[in-house]
Amino acid sequence: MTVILCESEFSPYAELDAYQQGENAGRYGATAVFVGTMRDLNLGDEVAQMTLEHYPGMTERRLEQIVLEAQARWDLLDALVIHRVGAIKPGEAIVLVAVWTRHRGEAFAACRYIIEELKHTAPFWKKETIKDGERWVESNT
Amino acid sequence: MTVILCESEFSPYAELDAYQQGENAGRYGATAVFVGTMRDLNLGDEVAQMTLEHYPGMTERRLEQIVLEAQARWDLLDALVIHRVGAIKPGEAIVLVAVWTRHRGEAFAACRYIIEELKHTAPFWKKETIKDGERWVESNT
Amino acid sequence: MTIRVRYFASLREKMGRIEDTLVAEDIATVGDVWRVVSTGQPLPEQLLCAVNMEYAEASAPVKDGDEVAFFPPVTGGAE
Amino acid sequence: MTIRVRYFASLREKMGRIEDTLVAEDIATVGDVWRVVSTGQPLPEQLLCAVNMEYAEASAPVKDGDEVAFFPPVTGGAE
Repeated sequence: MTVILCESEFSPYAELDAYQQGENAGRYGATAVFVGTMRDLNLGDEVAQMTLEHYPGMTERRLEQIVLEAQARWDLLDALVIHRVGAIKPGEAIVLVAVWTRHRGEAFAACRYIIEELKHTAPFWKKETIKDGERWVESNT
Repeated sequence: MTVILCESEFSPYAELDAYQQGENAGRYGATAVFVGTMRDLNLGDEVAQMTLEHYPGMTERRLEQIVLEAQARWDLLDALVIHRVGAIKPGEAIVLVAVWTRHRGEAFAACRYIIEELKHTAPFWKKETIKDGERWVESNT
Repeated sequence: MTIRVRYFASLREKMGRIEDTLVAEDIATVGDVWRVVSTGQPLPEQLLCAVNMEYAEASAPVKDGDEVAFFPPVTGGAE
Repeated sequence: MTIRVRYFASLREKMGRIEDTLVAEDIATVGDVWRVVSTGQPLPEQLLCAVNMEYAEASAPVKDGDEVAFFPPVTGGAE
């Protein structure tokens, strides 16, 4: 189980390719992956850049707790969470959640659980740069 | 929207890395990926190898229909399905399903839909090589 | 009329052949095709059928040049 | 007792500072901390609080050496 905060652009599939260890080969039958990517449009406005502020220390703690909660609910063989912080451009990955399980039902459920909990409880805040200046993203869909 | 049948081992994350085109960058906010991998254990028996038979022509048609059905139900920006056929060893990827959408709810739903429909309607049959010989996998969980 | 009949997986092994070419006039449905190739057996309930690579019921009509396939339940994808 | 108080995102900008160090004796709860740093304002309903990096209610007790944080609703993850 690995949680990483990342200050510069990362390639989610290269990270996944590098992460898959031999030790679990043959044991897992299902991998569910979610990648959240920055869009160039939000609330009808073109967004040129986004800055992701976070609460160092609490962020890592909350992400690790979420992964442990998922592990308690489903039979996870492994999980990887990577989240960007700092300045992000459209098209760049913001977050990667990947889980490895024996069966696909629990892979989908655990992956969904982690991204929803992350979104609603991990201390990240988005500030967008639009044509007219900057604005905090206050709502969380 | 791309459907590929693959006769030799493929690396799902390298395929994904290569597939992501520039044209949709900034448009999609969510990517949901499912990878099914061969396990070394099934029904309590160690499995040394598996052979995946299929119905050439009908397989491609069915997979394309499933992707179109998903596209009709959700706002898919893109989808990629890769499925192995032939001899497969434990630890190797059997199937990759990836969908790109604006929002994460539809990404999870469409990805799940495609893998479930694939599993229940695409003409693939698994034959396992175990210690005592070979057997067809007859049930489909 | 001429019908190409294909078998897959465990059914293929059970039939001992991968396909038949049926030349007959008294065939109207997928069920009729099965009766001929199986020398009179009823269609096993769990067997699946396709006509021209689309799933079909035993009652589906067949016509000259069609490809009919019979196969056991599918087991693709992942667990 | 001494309490470190931290602010994030739009609240940090509104407060005009990233943190305060509170030295006071008459503080029992997170709500008390807020009243001091905001010079008497009630805690806005949508504001979130954490004590030592764990979410906490306004009624949660604080003790010497604690780190208390206030911040707006979180917006991480992806759409």
